[in-house]
Amino acid sequence: MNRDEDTLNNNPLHSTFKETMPKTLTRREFLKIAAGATAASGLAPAVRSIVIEPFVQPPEEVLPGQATWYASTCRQCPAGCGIIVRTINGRAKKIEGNPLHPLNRGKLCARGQAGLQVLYNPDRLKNAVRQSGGRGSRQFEPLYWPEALDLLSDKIAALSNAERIAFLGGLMPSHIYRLATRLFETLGAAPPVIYDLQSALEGRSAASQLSQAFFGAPDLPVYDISQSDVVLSFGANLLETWMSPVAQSAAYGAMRQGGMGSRGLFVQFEPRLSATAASADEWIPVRPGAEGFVALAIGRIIVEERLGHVGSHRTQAVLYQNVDVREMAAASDVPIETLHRLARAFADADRAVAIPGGYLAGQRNGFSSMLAVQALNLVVAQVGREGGVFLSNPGPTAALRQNLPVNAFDEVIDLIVRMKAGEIDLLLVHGANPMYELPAAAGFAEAIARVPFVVSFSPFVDETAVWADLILPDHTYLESWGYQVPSPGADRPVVSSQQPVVRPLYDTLAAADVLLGLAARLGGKPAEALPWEDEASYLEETVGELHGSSLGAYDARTPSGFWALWRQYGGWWSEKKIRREPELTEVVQTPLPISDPQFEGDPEDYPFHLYPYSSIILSDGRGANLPWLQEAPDPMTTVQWGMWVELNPKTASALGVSDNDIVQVESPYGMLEAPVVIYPGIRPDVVAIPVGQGHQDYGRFAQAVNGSNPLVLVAPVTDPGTGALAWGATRVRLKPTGRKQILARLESLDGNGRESLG
Amino acid sequence: MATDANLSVENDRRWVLVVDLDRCTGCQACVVACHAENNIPVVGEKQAAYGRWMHWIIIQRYWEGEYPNVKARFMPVMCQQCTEAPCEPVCPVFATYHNAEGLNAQIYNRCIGTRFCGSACPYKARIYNWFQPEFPEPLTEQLNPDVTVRTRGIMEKCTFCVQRIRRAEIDSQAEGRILADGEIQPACVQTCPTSALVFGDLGDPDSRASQLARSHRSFRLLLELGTGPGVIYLKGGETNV
Amino acid sequence: MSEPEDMAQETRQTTPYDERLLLAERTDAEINQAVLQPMLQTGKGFWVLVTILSLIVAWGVYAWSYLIYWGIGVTGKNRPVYWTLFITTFVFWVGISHAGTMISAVLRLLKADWRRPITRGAEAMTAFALLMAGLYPLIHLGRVWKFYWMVPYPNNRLMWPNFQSPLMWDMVAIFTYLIGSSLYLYLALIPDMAMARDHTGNWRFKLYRVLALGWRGTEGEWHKLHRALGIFSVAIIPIFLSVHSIVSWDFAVTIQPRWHSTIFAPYFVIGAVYSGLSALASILVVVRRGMRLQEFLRAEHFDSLGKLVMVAGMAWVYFWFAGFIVEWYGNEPVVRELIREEVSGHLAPFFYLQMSANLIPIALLVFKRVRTTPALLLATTLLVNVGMFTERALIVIGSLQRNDLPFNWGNYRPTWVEISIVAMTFAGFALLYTLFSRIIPFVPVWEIKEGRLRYTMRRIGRLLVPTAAEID
Amino acid sequence: MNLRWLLSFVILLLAVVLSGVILTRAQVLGAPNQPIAYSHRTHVEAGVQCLYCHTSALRSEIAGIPSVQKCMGCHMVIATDRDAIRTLAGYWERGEPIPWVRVSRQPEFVYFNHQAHLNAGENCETCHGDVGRMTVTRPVVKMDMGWCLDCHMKQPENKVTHLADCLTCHK
Repeated sequence: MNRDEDTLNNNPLHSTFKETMPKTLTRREFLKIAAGATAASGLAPAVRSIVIEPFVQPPEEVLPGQATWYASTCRQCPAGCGIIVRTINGRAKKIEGNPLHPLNRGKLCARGQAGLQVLYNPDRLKNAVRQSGGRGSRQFEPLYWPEALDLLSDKIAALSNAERIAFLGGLMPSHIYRLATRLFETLGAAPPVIYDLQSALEGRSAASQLSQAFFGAPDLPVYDISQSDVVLSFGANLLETWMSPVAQSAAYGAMRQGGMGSRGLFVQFEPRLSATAASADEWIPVRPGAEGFVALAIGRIIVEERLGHVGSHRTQAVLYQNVDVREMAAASDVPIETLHRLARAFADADRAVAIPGGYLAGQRNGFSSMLAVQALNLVVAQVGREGGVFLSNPGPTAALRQNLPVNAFDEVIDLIVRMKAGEIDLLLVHGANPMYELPAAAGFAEAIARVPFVVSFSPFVDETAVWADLILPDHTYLESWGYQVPSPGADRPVVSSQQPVVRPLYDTLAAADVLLGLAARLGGKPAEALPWEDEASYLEETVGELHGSSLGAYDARTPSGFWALWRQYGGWWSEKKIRREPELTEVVQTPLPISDPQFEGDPEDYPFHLYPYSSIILSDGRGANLPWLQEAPDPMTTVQWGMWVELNPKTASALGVSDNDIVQVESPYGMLEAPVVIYPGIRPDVVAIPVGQGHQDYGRFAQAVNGSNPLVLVAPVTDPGTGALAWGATRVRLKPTGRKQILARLESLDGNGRESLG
Repeated sequence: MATDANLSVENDRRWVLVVDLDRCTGCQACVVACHAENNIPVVGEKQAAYGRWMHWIIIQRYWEGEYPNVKARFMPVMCQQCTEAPCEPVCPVFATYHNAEGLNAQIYNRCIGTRFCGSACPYKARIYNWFQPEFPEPLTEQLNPDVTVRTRGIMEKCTFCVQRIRRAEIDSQAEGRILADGEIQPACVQTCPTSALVFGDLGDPDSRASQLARSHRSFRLLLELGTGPGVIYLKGGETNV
Repeated sequence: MSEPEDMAQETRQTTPYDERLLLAERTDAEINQAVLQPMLQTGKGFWVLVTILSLIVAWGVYAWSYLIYWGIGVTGKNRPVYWTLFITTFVFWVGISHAGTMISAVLRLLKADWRRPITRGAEAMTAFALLMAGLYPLIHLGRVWKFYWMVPYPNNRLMWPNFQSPLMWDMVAIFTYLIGSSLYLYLALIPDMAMARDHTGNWRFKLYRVLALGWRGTEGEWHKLHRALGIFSVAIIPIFLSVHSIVSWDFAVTIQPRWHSTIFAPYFVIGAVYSGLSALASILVVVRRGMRLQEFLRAEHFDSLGKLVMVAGMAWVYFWFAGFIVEWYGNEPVVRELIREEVSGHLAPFFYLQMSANLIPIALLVFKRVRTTPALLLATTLLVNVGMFTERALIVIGSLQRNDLPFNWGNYRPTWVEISIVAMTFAGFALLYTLFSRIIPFVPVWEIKEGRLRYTMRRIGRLLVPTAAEID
Repeated sequence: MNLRWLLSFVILLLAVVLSGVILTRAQVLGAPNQPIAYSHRTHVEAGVQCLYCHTSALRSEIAGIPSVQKCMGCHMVIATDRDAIRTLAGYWERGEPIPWVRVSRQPEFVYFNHQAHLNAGENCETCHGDVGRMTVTRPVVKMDMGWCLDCHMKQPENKVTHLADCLTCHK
């Protein structure tokens, strides 16, 4: 669509815009004009000429000078909040939450606000490229898209058997996952493996296995924090990056000062005082891996002393059969009086909820701890009640219900083993950066070297794309189509829609169109399975099934009218609240398992627990190439552009280090160096390192940071209960190096955290 | 009081921002939203380490107590739009002054960069362009045309998103109606996930901001200095369970 | 005769009166030549000195253009330390400029005869110090090409500078003081220009003829000159007091801790006098040696000047203590933090340097030997100025590092740009002074002769006795 | 330095200053040359209203320039023989926007809103001069701060505080 630059003069980038206009001025014309101009200007005063180019055919929704807002979905993390984007003259200016969207009601987090820098990032790939100087050479030569697609379809056709192709994806948009699964089914290959660091750190696969065990459905639970009076959160940093932070933050705000005068109690159990614990009323520093014991103790106390008003707990007594409160208190390093006080508060509250968090899933005994915490909700009968636990609403129609499952870490290990064994000829990677996100000890680097042909869909040259032969850059999320059923969901069935808010900046191609193109080129069964000629028509058909449903907040007479409203509203949701009460399975009758946490590395020479946490700014490292996020300070340490090791003041003085001293952190699997941050809110035996920095590739902003990736230290062990990566189960030792590195902090160290001097 | 017929701005309108510290979780959404809305440049690690970062709103984190009963608290601090602003009389060229609606205006193309206002401000909420800000190539497409892109040598600060206030006032006057409470939302207020920030007119007693200002939890930062700050903080509540 | 002996030899056997006898034997013509000769011949040393100084100035100008091109960020300023070395040196130079008025105006009114050979040197120091100080309001501007908005020129945008701002008072005060002191310098120069006009040739003759404004030394001219100097001496005193008070109000009007105090105006003025007189003493010692003016600048002058510096020093200590005790005793949290920072924190070395460099000279200047031995006097007075520079640095940079919110504290590291620009102004001052001494006679000849008339020798019997006459 | 030299120096100086002033005024008020010789006069005489082409003046801050489609709306039939119309048709076939040259321009830090001015009862002639009678459009007045302020200060008393507030026009 053409653009009216009438407001261009008051926009500083007037000159930049002119290049993209396809106007070629041949050299001779230029000379003619220049000669004429100099002659003319000699006589008449040369009036400084600013050109205004009107539309040729003005689009009807654009009023020159006023902004046009387009609704879409935020893709900065898997939560899937609805956004509206302000565009002027075809340029995206500001992202805001979609006020109508039931999940985030017009609100947005820091990463969502920084989405524009993904679209306009200076380090984006401009077209399909092939790595000309061999893998890792970082020399790329551009390719035409038809040529690239032919190359890939020939590779697929040339496969000896279908098992030799693999698709490793991150938490990608649902519609690409559906197309990919359908394509791979028709090829006879295994379905895509979905795994990324964000889902590992928030324990997404463990949480869905927990729901399967408790409620018989793999959908993620939704914790109704806004209505509850007492919230016990075990390791869930729900106000930072865990599951759906914006919806949970809005609920937290309502719980605190929502109204009706009641102000909820919020207690956080974790070894490190995170930004969530900072907003909590109490932070209980539990020994790593022992959160489950605290839950068991509290449950036992409630059942034993018949606390609360829920009547007799005889039915749940069997759960806590072999639980000894004193032993549990000792194991978890939490005083018994605190356990009794919290149990009484939890039981007496009208509406209370206990939340099993991501950190629990990061331990070897993760599943048993999560079962114990979820059992607390049973004890106070809060499952399916206001202020308690609900289940996410699945997609309203069959096509939309096929939400992408998150594979556990052991399935990724199986894929790595097959790659090392040379059973994979073609690897496709979309929306994930395994070279950076998997523990180094998992051996993905050697595995990828053995795969003859690797294709990456990343719009940026990240660590994995550098080891790919062919990069088919996908549109960034503000330029592409799609839909997503948010999970954990909102208080009603929701499907967020996604539409391009600006014309694609470069010659990139949507991943869905690549898959459709491949299917067309391969012909036969794949072509029938994916008959659509482009992504938009595929989406229009999938979404069309929603047309005419009685629940919807809006409806249209014709399918194309519905398609237009679907894009304007930014999705489809039911008018009234429809909450899904979970039904309990029989797991309730068996005694809860009690298993001690094991850690890699014996305690003598590795005395500290490593706690790699996902920072609110960079989440799992995907935000590292956005300058706004790199410069936004970390809430707890106020460090910008940095990576650090957090030590308890006593541990630091024992080691003889203080702020900004570089210390060497070593685990049985790896070693890194980082400056120290003295952190009063962490257990003396725990060392915390934020995830997200230490990129060798991924653009100038990510590489500018002098930091390293803590996953170098993490042991590739899993929790036997769920197969998830036990990223919290590694022990490390520290050695001061005597060198210093000044971290860019917002606060002044001389002020040492005081609010005032009064 | 904002009910006079001739819709002029003569009434004693006083824009204020209410910050509920009980709701603030320190998530930095307001910091990034402010960067996006007001064309604030990024300065890189070396300059940020030397105290030359350019955030108009910062979340100050305070530690209290010793491990294990240690507590951390957040406090978002931005320009307080003081009624008795110490920065206004000291500017030699009238680049900053107090306008009729209670905003402490900072006129970017009038400022000559003496930085006297920065030294005089007790909240240190004024930010200086030490170098020429650069926006690597396609990032310039994101610049908001309603806000000047500042050059080097100019002082800048939170303006309560005056471009949004101005546009809403013109639109409401054009439609012949009175500005509704909550119609104007600066970028930080709009995006705050826990709704800790509320923007409103203190002159209108039934606006949400005025009601919150009357709460027993309200206090003002460094009130004892007599600057008359226009940002009203609400103390974190004590739990009643 | 080499310099240290002659001064000492003079003091040993002759009484103060005999010193005047020595000069008494000189005829007027000889005095004229004694003043003009050092001005006319410019030895190799002079040209070496001029080249070195102009190299430093050139380097400073390069640093300044580097600063204008890249922005204030090349200096060490940051948030919250917005004002650093430039404003400190600005206050220092305005301080130095106060000695001129002190000597020529105040002592003229007090009829202290020992000021006679010093007045022109002092007034020149005022003018040049003010020129250097005047550069800083431009150097520290973020957008120096828009400085003209501080000038109240009529424009159709109805935009005037803001006269509530102390920076505007600064601008007005410094311009008035610059104009006032250069006029004062010029007035006292006219007779000497006439004398120089009559004794020099070619280009100097043309220059002095214009500068002498046709002075012929008639009775009417002398009468008008004396009346003009009288009026000027009285008129410049309030300017002298107001300039440094206004410079102190740059800091006192804010509510920044340790700036916001009422003692600042007198404290800065006394500090200016103390620092200015010491600078004058140092310069006179150097110029006396460089231009061999031993005959005119004798021990008695340095003795009296040394006493005046000591008195000014004591007054400074009193005002400093008055400010410090109130702040320390008041025990306001931020001020207590700043004082603790100064006494035992990272500002301690500067604080103890400031205190020692300001107190030790006062003790030393009690001894006549120190006051009259050029080398010792030079060392003491330079030490005073080092102390006063650190004192101003502590006030400006030290206080800005702390404020009411500990989250916003900061610290400061100077960069080469700031140091080169400060060096430029010092070298610029020295350069102007050296060129001045080769164009304008350093010692005011007519005042010396007027002084001599007052002590004509009368013979009473066999005794030669000097008689004092009431001239003005 | 006799008198003759002095006098000639002064005259030369005066000449330079005067030509400088005239040149700048001319430069500001000069008529930029447009890609198509468009005449407002013929269109206004044919009865076309300002808002027909500059549609968004009432609803947005910028007045807007007519799209090529709007021009072709009439000139598909009317006066298709003129060479100006032929160049217009050329642009239309090539689907290229016409590179009009801006006549009255504000610096980048100024926020000017047509909607507010039209609502306040001003019409186009107040600032742009009688464009209806111009064959070659040219600015009639140097629209700088002094000129705008002069008009703002003459508004009714209750509006002046807002209109004289810097934030009204400075971004």
